[in-house]
Amino acid sequence: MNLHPMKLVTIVCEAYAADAVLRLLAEVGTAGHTSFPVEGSGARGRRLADIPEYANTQFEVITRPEVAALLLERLGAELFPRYAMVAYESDVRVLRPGKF
Amino acid sequence: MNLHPMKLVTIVCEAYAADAVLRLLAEVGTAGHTSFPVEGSGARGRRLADIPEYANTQFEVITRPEVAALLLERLGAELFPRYAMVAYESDVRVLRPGKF
Amino acid sequence: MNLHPMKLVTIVCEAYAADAVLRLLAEVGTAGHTSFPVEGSGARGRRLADIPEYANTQFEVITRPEVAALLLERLGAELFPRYAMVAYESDVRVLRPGKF
Amino acid sequence: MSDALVANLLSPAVLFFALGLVAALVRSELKFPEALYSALTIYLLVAIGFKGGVALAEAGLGRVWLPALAAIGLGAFIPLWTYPVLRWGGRMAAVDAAAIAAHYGSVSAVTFLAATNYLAAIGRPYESHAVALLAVMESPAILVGVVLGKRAGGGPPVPLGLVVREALFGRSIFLLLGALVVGALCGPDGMEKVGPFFVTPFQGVLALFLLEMGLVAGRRLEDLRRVGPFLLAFGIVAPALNGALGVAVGTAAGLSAGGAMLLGVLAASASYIAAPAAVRLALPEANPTLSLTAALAITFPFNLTVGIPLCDAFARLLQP
Amino acid sequence: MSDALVANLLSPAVLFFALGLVAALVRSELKFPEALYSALTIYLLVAIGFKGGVALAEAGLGRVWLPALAAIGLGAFIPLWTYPVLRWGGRMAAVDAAAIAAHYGSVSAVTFLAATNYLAAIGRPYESHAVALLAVMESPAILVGVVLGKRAGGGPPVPLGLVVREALFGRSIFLLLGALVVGALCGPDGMEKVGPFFVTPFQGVLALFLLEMGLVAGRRLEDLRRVGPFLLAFGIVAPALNGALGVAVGTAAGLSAGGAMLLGVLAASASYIAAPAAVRLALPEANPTLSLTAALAITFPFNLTVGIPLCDAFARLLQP
Amino acid sequence: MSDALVANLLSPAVLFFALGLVAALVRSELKFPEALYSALTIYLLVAIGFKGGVALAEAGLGRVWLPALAAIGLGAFIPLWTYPVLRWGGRMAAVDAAAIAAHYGSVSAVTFLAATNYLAAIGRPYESHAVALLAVMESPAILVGVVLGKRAGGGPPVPLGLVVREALFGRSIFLLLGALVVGALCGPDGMEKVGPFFVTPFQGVLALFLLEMGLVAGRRLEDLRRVGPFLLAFGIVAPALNGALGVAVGTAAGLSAGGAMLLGVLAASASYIAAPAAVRLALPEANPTLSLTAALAITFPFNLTVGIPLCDAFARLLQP
Ligand SMILES: Nc1ncnc2c1ncn2[C@@H]1O[C@H](COP(=O)(O)O)[C@@H](O)[C@H]1O
Ligand SMILES: Nc1ncnc2c1ncn2[C@@H]1O[C@H](COP(=O)(O)O)[C@@H](O)[C@H]1O
Ligand SMILES: Nc1ncnc2c1ncn2[C@@H]1O[C@H](COP(=O)(O)O)[C@@H](O)[C@H]1O
Ligand code: NA
Ligand code: NA
Ligand code: NA
Repeated sequence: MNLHPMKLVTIVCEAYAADAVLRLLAEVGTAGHTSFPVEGSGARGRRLADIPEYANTQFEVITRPEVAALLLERLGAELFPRYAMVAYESDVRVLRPGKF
Repeated sequence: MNLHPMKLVTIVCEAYAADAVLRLLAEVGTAGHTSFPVEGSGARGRRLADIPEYANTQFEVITRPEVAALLLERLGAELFPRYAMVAYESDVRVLRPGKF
Repeated sequence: MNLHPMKLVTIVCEAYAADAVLRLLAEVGTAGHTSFPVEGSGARGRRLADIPEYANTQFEVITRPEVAALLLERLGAELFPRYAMVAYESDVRVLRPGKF
Repeated sequence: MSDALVANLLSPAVLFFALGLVAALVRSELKFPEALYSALTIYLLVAIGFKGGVALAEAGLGRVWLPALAAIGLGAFIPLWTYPVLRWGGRMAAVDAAAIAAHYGSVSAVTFLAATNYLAAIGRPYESHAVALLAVMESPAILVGVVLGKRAGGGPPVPLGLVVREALFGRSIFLLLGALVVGALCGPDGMEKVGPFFVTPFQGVLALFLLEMGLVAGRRLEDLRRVGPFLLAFGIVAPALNGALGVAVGTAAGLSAGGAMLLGVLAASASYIAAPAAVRLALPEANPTLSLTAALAITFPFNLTVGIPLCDAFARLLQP
Repeated sequence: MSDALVANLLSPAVLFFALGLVAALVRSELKFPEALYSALTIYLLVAIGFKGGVALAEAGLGRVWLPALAAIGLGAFIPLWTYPVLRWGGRMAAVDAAAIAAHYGSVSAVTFLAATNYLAAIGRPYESHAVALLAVMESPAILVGVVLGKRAGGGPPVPLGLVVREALFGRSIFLLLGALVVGALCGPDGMEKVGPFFVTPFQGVLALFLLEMGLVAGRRLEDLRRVGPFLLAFGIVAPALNGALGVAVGTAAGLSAGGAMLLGVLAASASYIAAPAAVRLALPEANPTLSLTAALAITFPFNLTVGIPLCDAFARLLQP
Repeated sequence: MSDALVANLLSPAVLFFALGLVAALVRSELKFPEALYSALTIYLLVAIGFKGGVALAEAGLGRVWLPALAAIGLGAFIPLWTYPVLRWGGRMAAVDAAAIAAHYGSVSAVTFLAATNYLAAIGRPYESHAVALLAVMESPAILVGVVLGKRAGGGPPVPLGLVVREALFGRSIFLLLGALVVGALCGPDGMEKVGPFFVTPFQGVLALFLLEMGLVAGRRLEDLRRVGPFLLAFGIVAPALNGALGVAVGTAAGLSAGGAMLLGVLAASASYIAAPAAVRLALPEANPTLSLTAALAITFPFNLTVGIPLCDAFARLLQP
């Protein structure tokens, strides 16, 4: 079995930012993503998940290193100033590299 | 404090595949798992999580390296051809290695 | 773009332990966290997420290495003996290290 | 007939469905949470099952056997004629033809509910225990379809037991049959207690649910160009033929006009929950986009708007 | 008595519970989403609390003090007799005995609701404000049980304040007492407005909820072999004795046959939400499988089917 | 007036709201699942829209144009006077002043529902189609507020189309207008079918929803000290003035006392869902804590308790 290195970019953002994140994912050229609603707390206070509009969304995106770098750069430049969010990158290994 | 290296295998699959994944986890001998419903998009289009049967499930499994390798191999051979899914492995460190 | 190494601590625990985990996060001095309800199985049987009190909660905390070490140590000493839970650490890279 | 058609098109159920379609088409952010979808499904299945059970207790089991057998036979037969049509008429892969045949032989509970709603609205009586037909008609076609697909060389060696289990013990059959038994054991006494919850608001709940079904079907509309003109036509012609067949069989089995109409609607409807689950398991090579798009984006709206009044008109025509 | 028993067994509530048990036993995929469970719980607690509050406003507070004190005393007393029986009769670890004693002294709101349903079905009147007893009886036993466990050397140094808070301000007590106060302030005028939502469909909602409770209890059945024969027997004998005790105390406190029966059912019932939360916090060494399995898989079904009619029969016997 | 005030304060809706506030203040664990919040919102919007549509079908469109135009003008005007007050009176940043102005010019559907409830409770008639005013009044102020903020140099170059879309096609407007159209097409016939679900239990559902709104507002209370005394005062004075203005405009537009009161309540209410979404998109530099805390923790409770009866009293005063 051959595993291939790839990057996992995780983004946690306020629900109002979800559309902007999705647009950005499309622009930088990711091949897919997974998302789910989460609660959280951070610099901008607690976010309970009882009103969908006030909750957070977590995005998880597997992608090639250069796309991950671009995604993080644009996140930092364009969305971080505007929305409550955190984002981080980690290393993963996948089976079919062509898919990402 | 002693941390011990272990593998985290993450599987995102269409809900109809969840039973097959659970059976496979039991067969390769994992000691436990965590799962939750997610939305997503990928090669086979968007999956909204409004009808449970049409949604995705994310599985996260901590396990020993050799079990992780076996799990990924069998996932690739048996389930990837049949269901919409992605799977990836990453490195984690746990407290009580005996548990996994 | 500059990425900075940081630790991601993931904790999966029974819902009754969630308050204790939140108190511990505050005590060791983490700057934020993300959480969501999950199902799971492990040494203490299956946990379906249909009754919130019987479900699991997953916490994900980005933090500095020394805080992560302290957090895991105290988790192992204080909460592991009392509650159904697992915890693990992994390496991530973030954009704005000052935030954590 | 055309009056009935207009009345149906202007019923809250159909209009809310249309609203859901519109929401999906204009890409409104409207989304039902998954738990609401599940809650509505559980409510609707339990309510209809319970009501049917109470009716069954009053009517006696003796009056159900024959129509039930007819329904089972009908379900098993539909894949047998649709498979060759799809395979050779539509030049589809064997496994896709088998999968689609399974979906069209099985049934859609929501379409059935809309049909009972229609009958209630126009005040035509029907055998309330007809809900038993809904329950027994879900599985036979799935099993026949899977066998057809396997014979054509499809699929990995999945234990047949699993498939049968999936086809027979899915969530919806269990709830429906279970509530039916509960209703039959409780009888009218029980109905008095739970009727204000399970009967009085039923039509409104169904209307709300159809809003969600409109959203779900609407999201499938963009897949229409992927399914090709043959399947588009099939999605309208097959339910029309199956509906007529079902009405005829129902009338022959001694059902009233209302009951025969319901059997026709069941035959006309295509499954979009139970069949996909079993087919995905047994025939994973089948392309789920084809069967789901046809069932949800073509046949479901067709039945809801035109199919139901058509079956009704034909049922009255046949009635002795 | 046996007529009443059969009538209870054939009520929608009990039959839906049985259906849930069956679903769990045959491993059907049926599952209620968490949000539906929470929504039903919130509805049921608010509805019963509100109704009780309106009744209280009409009856006046003066008629509640004595039964409420009796309920508190009863709750505090039950762990005192069950603890030694479990500890030395059942040879259990001190901390497990204390934990189980806390669960059995505390109460199950759903069992109480089923009992009011039973009374409504057989048309026996009861003090609607009896719901106040449900609210006050949740905590005392938990506190006594925790103290017993701590004395026996159990548990880390958890601040007692946290435990008291957990026992007193849990979600269910808050909703129940809050809705009670709201109901008392609104009176019959308010009832007129919200009755069609909180009263009319109540029995049906409870039946649906018991389907879910059957699923939850059924999943626990496989743990039965882990709890041993002593706890199995305890799970039936303890509620029978506590129920009799509760009925006697209630009659002595001046409650009607219906009210005394309800106090008996409260005493007989075992908590499976509030007690686990507090006990898990204060006595983490206790094995939760023991207390939960006994409470959910043995005592809850026993009370629902047999315990409720038993308490009723005994209450009528004692009535002057 | 003071009788009406007391009656309003003792209505189930207001009391359940207060209970939610208390739950948040004592940090009870009470939490509504997200799906329940969404389900209740969908139900309430669809129900009120449908009812309004049926009323509209009976009244005829002709009677709605003038009040609708008045409502649109009112919505567009409110930010024009509140912006300078906040900017120079309150010495706020331009973008914050614009954001808050947008929230106060837009509307809160729940406040509107509570007002219709109030009218129903005191038996005062109103134009049921007034719900159309709710629908048209959500967007204008948002657009005006965004333009004000942009002129003041705020915000990145977001395509204006996106903002207009967000303001016009949000979930709530879509549901409201959609259900209104459905209701208008169905007419009284449709109402007969779905009324037992959408009308009968409505007041109770609203009361339950206000419990959740109390929780949400209560959690905002701790942010009150962050917003400063000027905004605190604004949160009470602005709705009072806007309410009076709305009543006057409504009366002039020919609405009945009930209808003018509803327009006043709409003007007085501040948006906490639609406005934040659009403002967050177009004016991301604005601090959302300011606008949300003012809207949810000050203005919403003020309107619910005092504002609604005030508008009503004023509307009767003005009535010719
Ligand atoms: N240190 C952290 N670890 C994990 N998640 C975080 C952390 N800080 C913030 N978050 C998540 O990111 C969201 C927005 O963060 P913030 O902008 O800091 O309020 C929070 O609501 C959390 O869900
Ligand atoms: N690049 C990706 N990153 C994260 N999740 C993905 C990615 N691609 C696919 N997925 C997830 O896997 C599911 C199935 O993928 P697919 O088979 O490509 O449609 C999708 O619905 C997503 O939830
Ligand atoms: N090997 C594992 N991989 C992922 N999650 C696990 C694993 N073991 C346990 N868990 C999670 O941790 C919870 C508590 O574990 P336990 O105390 O072993 O029952 C389980 O319900 C799972 O959600
Ligand atoms: Na069919
Ligand atoms: Na008890
Ligand atoms: Na306003």
